[in-house]
Amino acid sequence: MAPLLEISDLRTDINLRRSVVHAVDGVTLHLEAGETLGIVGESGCGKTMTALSVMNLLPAGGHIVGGQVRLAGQVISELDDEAMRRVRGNDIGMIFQDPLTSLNPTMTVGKQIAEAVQLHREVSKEQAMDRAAEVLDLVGLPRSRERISEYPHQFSGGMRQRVMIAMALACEPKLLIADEPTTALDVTIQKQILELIDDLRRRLGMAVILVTHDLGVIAGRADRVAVMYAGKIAETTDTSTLYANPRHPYTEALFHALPDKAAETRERLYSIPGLPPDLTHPPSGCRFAARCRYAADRCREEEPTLRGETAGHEFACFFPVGERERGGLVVSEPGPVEQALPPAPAAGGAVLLAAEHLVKDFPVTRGAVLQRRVGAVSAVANVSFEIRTGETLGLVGESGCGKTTIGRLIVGLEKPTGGAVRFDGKDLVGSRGREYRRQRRSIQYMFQDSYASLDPRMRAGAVLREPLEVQHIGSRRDQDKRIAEMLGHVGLPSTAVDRFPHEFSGGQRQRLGFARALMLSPELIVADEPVSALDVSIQAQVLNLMRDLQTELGLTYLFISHDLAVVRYLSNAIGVMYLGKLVEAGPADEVYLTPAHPYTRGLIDSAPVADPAAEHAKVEAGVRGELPSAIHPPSGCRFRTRCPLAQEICAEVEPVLRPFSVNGHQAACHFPLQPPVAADATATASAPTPLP
Amino acid sequence: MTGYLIRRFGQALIVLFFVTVITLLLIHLFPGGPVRAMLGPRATVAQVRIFNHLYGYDRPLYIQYLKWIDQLLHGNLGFSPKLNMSVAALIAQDLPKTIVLVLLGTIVSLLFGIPLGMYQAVKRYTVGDYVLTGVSFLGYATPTFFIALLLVEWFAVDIHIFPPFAPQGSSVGQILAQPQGLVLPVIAYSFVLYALWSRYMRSSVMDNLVQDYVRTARAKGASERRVLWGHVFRNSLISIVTLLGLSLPSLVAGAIFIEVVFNYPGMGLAFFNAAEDVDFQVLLGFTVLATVATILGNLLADIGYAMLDPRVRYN
Amino acid sequence: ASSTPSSSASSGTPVKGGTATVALAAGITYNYIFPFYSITNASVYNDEQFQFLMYRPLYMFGNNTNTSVSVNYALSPADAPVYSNGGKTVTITMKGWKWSNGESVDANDVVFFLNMTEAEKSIWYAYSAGLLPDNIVSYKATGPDTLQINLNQAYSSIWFTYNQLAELNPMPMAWDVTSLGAAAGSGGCTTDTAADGWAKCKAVYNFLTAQAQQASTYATSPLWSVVDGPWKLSSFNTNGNVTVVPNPSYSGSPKPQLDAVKFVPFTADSAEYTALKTKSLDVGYIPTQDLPQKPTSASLPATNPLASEGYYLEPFWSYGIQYAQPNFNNPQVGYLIRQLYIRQALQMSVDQLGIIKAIWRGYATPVSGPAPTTPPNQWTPAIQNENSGQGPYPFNLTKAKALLTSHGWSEVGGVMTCEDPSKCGTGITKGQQLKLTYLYSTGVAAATATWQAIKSDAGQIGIDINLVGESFNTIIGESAPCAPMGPSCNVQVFAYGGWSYDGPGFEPTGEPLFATGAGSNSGNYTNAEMDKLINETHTSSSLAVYHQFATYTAEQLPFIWVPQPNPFQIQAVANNLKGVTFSPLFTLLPEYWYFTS
Amino acid sequence: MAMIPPPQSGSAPTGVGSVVAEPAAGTLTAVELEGPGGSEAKPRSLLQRGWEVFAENRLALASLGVVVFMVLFSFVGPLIYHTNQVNTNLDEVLCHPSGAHLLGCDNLGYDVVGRLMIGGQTSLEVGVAAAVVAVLFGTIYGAVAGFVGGFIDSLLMRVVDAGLSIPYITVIIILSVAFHPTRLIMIFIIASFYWLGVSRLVRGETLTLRTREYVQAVKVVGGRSHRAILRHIVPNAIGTIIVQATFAVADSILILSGLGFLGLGVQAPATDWGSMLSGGLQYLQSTQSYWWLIYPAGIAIILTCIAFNFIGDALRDAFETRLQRR
Ligand SMILES: Nc1ncnc2c1ncn2[C@@H]1O[C@H](COP(=O)(O)OP(=O)(O)OP(=O)(O)O)[C@@H](O)[C@H]1O
Ligand SMILES: Nc1ncnc2c1ncn2[C@@H]1O[C@H](COP(=O)(O)OP(=O)(O)OP(=O)(O)O)[C@@H](O)[C@H]1O
Ligand SMILES: [Mg+2]
Ligand SMILES: [Mg+2]
Repeated sequence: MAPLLEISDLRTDINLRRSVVHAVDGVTLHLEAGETLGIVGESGCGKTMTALSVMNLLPAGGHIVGGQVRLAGQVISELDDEAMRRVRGNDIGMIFQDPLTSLNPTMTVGKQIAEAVQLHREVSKEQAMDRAAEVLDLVGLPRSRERISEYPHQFSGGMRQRVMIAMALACEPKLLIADEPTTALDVTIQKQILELIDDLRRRLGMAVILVTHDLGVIAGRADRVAVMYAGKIAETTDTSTLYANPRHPYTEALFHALPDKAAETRERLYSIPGLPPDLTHPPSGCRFAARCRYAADRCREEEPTLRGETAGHEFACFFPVGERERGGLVVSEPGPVEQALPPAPAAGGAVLLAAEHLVKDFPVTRGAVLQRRVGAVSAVANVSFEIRTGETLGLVGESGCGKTTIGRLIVGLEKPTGGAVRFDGKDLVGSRGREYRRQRRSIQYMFQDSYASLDPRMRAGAVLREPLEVQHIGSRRDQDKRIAEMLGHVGLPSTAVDRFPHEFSGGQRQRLGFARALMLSPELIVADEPVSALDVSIQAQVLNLMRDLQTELGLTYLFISHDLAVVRYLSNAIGVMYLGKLVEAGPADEVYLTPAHPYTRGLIDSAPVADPAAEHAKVEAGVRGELPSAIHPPSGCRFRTRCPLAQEICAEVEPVLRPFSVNGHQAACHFPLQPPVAADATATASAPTPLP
Repeated sequence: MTGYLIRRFGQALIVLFFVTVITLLLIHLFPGGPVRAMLGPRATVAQVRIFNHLYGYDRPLYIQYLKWIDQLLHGNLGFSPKLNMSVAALIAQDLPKTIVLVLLGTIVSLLFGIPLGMYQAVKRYTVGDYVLTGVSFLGYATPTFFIALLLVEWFAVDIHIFPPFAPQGSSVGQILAQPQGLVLPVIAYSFVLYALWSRYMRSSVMDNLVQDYVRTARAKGASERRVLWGHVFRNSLISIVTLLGLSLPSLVAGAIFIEVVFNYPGMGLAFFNAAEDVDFQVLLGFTVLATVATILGNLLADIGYAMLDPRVRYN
Repeated sequence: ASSTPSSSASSGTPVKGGTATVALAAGITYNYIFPFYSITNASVYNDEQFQFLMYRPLYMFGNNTNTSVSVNYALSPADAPVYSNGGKTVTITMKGWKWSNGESVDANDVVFFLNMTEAEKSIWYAYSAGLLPDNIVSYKATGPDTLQINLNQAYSSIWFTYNQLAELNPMPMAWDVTSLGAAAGSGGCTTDTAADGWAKCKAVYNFLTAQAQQASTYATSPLWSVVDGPWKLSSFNTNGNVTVVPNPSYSGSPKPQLDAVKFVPFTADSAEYTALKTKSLDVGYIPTQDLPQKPTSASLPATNPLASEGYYLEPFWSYGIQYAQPNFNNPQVGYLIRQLYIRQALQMSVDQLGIIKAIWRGYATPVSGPAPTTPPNQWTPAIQNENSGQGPYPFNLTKAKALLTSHGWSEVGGVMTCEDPSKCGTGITKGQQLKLTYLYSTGVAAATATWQAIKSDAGQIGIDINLVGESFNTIIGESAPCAPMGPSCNVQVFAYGGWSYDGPGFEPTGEPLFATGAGSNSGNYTNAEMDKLINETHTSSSLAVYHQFATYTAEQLPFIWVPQPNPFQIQAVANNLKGVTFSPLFTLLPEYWYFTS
Repeated sequence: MAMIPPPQSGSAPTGVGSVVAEPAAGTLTAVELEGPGGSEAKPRSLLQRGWEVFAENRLALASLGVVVFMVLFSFVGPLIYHTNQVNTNLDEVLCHPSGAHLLGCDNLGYDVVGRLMIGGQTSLEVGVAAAVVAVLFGTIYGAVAGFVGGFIDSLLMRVVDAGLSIPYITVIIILSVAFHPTRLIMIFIIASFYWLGVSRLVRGETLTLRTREYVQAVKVVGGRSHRAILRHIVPNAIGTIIVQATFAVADSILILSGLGFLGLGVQAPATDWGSMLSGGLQYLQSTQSYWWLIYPAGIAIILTCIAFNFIGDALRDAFETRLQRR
């Protein structure tokens, strides 16, 4: 029997005004009914275009130039528009990355779902609406009957994605294509959505193509995986084989770039140098050759074909890595050679920065004439912590829990509503004028969005010169020297001074941002999600760089991220935030391995791990529900609304931080997952909480 | 929604205050006295003095302002000695006719501008698009009065299809009773507007067509037609509605030219005559009224916007 | 009587009825109905073309057969006034006409009006200190149809009839009320006296004025429907759309033939002309720019541009003068202007004939003094007809320049500069340049062009004219008499247009323009001899006395004369509409009009 | 001053070296730098790139040609084509086009071509100057309102709202009746309302730019607000402002012509295209055709305004795509 979906030698071009992007270049894939296929790869390698080619929904200028797509035996890539329309939404459903922009903002969700039904089924309006409510029930949307008349903006991000799924499933397609369905969502929600898709797949018996850049996401979900690189399939096999024994150097490199495994060893991460090639002029030979550490001359001359040594495991490489999978004979290939890093600096420096009972409320105002204050967003509520010289404190938590706000309070971009920030013993909040500006030098900020944080009209040189100019440091020549030096530090070529931000890649821009932060020789750097927008390979470059320069320059970091693995990899200590509160803090490993707070536990469980076995081992874990509004935070313990252990007291009494080890591990919970150590002299509830 | 309206209303009051101050100041910029201009060349000094006193122009500016505001608050928009009627009566007589013109013109221009703008967006960079782009730029760049007069020359003088001037009459009924007389004024009036709408619609539709939700609709299997009319249309309309509200003052301005060229007995014509005659009270009254209308129009546009855009409705 | 194109139209059989649609001049609308009005509502159109149709003045001027400027007793409700007592007493006999409500048009109606002038003279448009009613000692109705007026001195019978009695307008007793529906005469104004300070008349005036200020009610008001003229109002709106229909009980003759006359307003000449071209009008004017050149000898163009549209042409003469009014009291140029030789030089640099030919295409006549020269009339003194109507100072740049140089001026950098102050004259300093700023009224293209041509010619002999255009009304706003060399005298030369002798004051005497302190003497001209001559025109009925005044004025140049558009309009009349002529005094007489089949 | 120790020469510091280590060090830029500028020695400046985008638009180039032509025609033309535009010539009133007068004469005997030149001077000067004044003032006003924020912002913007809700034509009519319309006053009058829209736009732009991270980055390194405004906000808003100014020129020319039609334009003997056009339109229905009084001026206005509109459109494209990779 033919597979459900068969893509053979698919080639898709996108015509630009002056050039042609060969976005998909000879992709062959197949998918059985009921099966989940994961497609992974770096940004720009053609995943989305492959998916859209199947749907024949290519952007303007895009068209299939070769190959075939067959659905249940029928060639759908050659159907005319009318016929293809009957396939879309009916035989194949699709969901997209950003659920907010992917829904029509001016149409009720009910109508949008009903539309899908009406397009393919001879039904009345009422019947279509009934069906809409039914599928909304199916995707776990409470009170679906009432909510069908609401608009997308009235839903939270996770709920919107559920609506998208409902829409895609309204006609019970045989195939669901999910293009990065969870990339825009929090890990906690991500887990819920992935589980939902999985569950529906099983219940409806459909096949799923799950497109993602995150190896963790597919580890527990996909039956088979295709790794894409530069418009081609680099390697494809079943999930467990791939994770256990990647054969393509690219796949291997992706694994090595993940901080998950290195978190314990704190080894240097492997980073793939350079960038994926420009698909307007794809290189000849193996497309990965330029970035491959094993590449030989042959790789640059001849193009490897996708072939397998065993059935079901194919890869396009002349010099595969990993172990040969034949008759138990394992041929060892040289593994990655990585220098071991010096272990994370030992704790014990003096306290460099202390946040004391920080509070930040953002007023919510109404009225354009006289701004009335009608409430406040409690973004940060009484948070205290310390960072010692040379250490890294990682802050994690769901989106909107106040991480960024803390960072901004520390660098002085926001004034706290209450509390103090002490730097080297001196109060930062109270200082003014020259003193303030001098202090500014010691704490610098690295922004999340490397693009938005660089003035598009300034060349890199000017960007780096600006801090020196502002602080009146050095002559122009001194400044030039220092700029060149700093570019060397962050690994940018000296010719970069003349380039504009848009002429850099994402990783390079982040390095530039880092260089700017370093220009004033700060002692503390607040890095707000510096790697969140980057591909794993680039992420590894930046993480490595941050660690290298920390040892080299004796920097102290406040590292903010929503990715626990990254935080754990980089930090000595971790603080977990929930809705403006610090709910747990302590040495990185202790917090990660033996969390005391149910929220921390939930976060850890939600984070996908690039290990199929570990993923399958997780059962019914994660955090339920969604983050409540910060304008009216829940009384007592703010987490209680989502906590599996919550009892009445949680609503009445706000838990305080209690010590859970002598190393400074603390958590604020009435029903911790492990018993607290007796309150002794090491920690008192009132004093600023010392961290290791 | 009501809270929002109340807030907008508060804003409007403040705006109105500024408007009254600005207009009064503007009008006092006139050289010589208003009375002298009103009385004409035969007036003697004594007569000027008498009338200055009669109309209170000999009092300090702020007193005049307060008096005027007091009048306004009592619904008294003043009296036109040139026309021998109260400004309110004048407005009651002429405003409805202008509204007819503006409405007809706007509707006609929207009827053409919206679909053609959509057509252009869908068929962008084709010959049809270029031709229509040319037409709309012509609409932008040609002085209204020039278009109007050429229309008269072509359609009224050269080939007698339409009358050269607008219907005359005191009431809307009389105006509407002569629809053939409305053709040329309405065409001339809608041309510029057409250019505006079609241009905006084109770019708005183009923006919307690349939105993710359009891709979603296509992924559902919706036809291009459905995508366009069922999804893109309404979202694109939102920007047009805002624009409609914002362009109210220029709608009124456009009407002045049309009314002057076609002798259309509306408010614009009355305003123009008042300016020529230095008929202060009419100028003041009309400006305030036009402002109120604009503010109301903006408010209506906001409501329309809210109706179209649920994101605003529920805030 | 007009010649070529008009008479060439074939005459058909007169038919009764039909509606004649008449174009109002661009920018003109009728706006006031009450014949006793304040200066705010004074307009020749309102008066002579609108109110006169319904409310006949005591004495009508103008006629339908020739262009003469004289009183028309046949169309008036009273017989010619009889002057007695050496010119100190006037007796007026009413003809016994009836108002449309049955009241008779009698002496009391005139007393009613006179009482009102007593009560509200400061408001009355025609009032000027010393003139009516100040020059009346007493008046009374000596019988139902006779009124006797005693004057404070002997006046010229021409002047008193043409310029004083012409302002009176009988008013029906139905208007002597203070509320709508009140009994006729209940207002008590007709019997009011100075004893109560004319309180009753003031009340009646206030009531009637308040009524008249509701223009939208004109056609429906029970007050204004009481008429003694041949027409009554059937519809009125402030945009200028006005329709009148015959008054069936009109006592005079001829009686109206038409069913209605409909007046249509226009904002611009071109729109009016379009209406003519599209046959939307029965009577309208052809804008100058659309007329072919006029031969000097004829009063109409050689070809009729609207012949194919079915119109014949009629000239519409105007009885007036055009000028620039230099300000004798302006601190910058007052001393220059006070020199007669400079005024003469200015006058000689105005190429009236050239301007008439090129800019007005022949549709204008030169102006040379206070009396209009066209249409020919008895008032024009011989001096004004000199030099083809240019008067004593015809266009001559050489002479003008010589005049200046002989007075100590010489051209420096293209501008005449005073080199010898002793010759230049009082108040003129050495080095002063002959520069003048003309404030001219914009709106009429040919008028604007005229000022430019004048500027251009003057520039050639070193007189630097700076033109500043403003709307007519704005200039009027600035044209108040002012103290010598005072700061409020900041306008140097007013060039807003001119004056037409179309009431009050059909005799072109100089009291409103040239008398010291006169209301329209914006240039503050003052001359004792002039004042004396003007006064004599009021007291002596001799034409020679008038000519003396006119000659002196033409010589003295209180104003700089510029061409008067004349015939100021060429009217196009539908071929099937007959009996249409236009009086230079603006009175419109549609009761003579009739359609032919 | 605490300087960071320079990297040890010779041996690359542990991490840094390997991060940038490329297969071949020499090709580093080629591989690392994306975009077409990647392989060039010196990247193209923003101006260059903007110009490229602009120049790709043929219509915009043609429009630029039209504008250049109009400017040359109006300002250089009189040096080549001599006419008397000072003295009226009553002998040549309304003369027909001929060798001596290429487009005939007007109602005062002025040569129409020469008149178009001086009319063009007025129209272009007033158009450009009014646009510049309005845009400058509007920019300052809007930037201040946007940057200061709070109550002052509210107050300033209510004034703008008020101005915007008075139909502009009424303001213009009143002002031009009140003043003698000279060039300078026309500029002032047109600018007096046009700045309102500009200020609103610039305020909006400032509000968004104010929250940009790169503006905040200035604060982090200790810079003060004036630096943020001058170095970051203004340069980044300049695109919007220039585009706005371009449209403003077209609008101003049109408004000027409208005023000419209402008889409120510049004073004779000075003239502008609008006054010429409306003067000519008086002859629209003459039995004899005086087309040269009407169409040349009309076409000049339309062409110039279309050209400025096209240029504005193309400039907007150029500025908006400045950030995109091309
Ligand atoms: N609309 C478009 N026009 C031109 N080129 C495009 C367009 N969309 C994508 N491309 C190009 O096509 C190639 C493949 O893009 P695609 O979106 O499929 O990548 P992806 O693997 O989905 O990446 P990501 O993880 O960023 O979504 C890239 O080189 C991209 O630059
Ligand atoms: N300027 C502001 N005005 C009002 N509310 C704000 C402001 N900045 C942040 N908030 C609110 O404060 C809360 C915390 O925001 P913050 O940006 O610190 O969260 P975060 O943890 O960094 O989230 P993310 O992962 O999405 O970056 C959120 O509810 C946010 O909406
Ligand atoms: Mg993608
Ligand atoms: Mg954040």
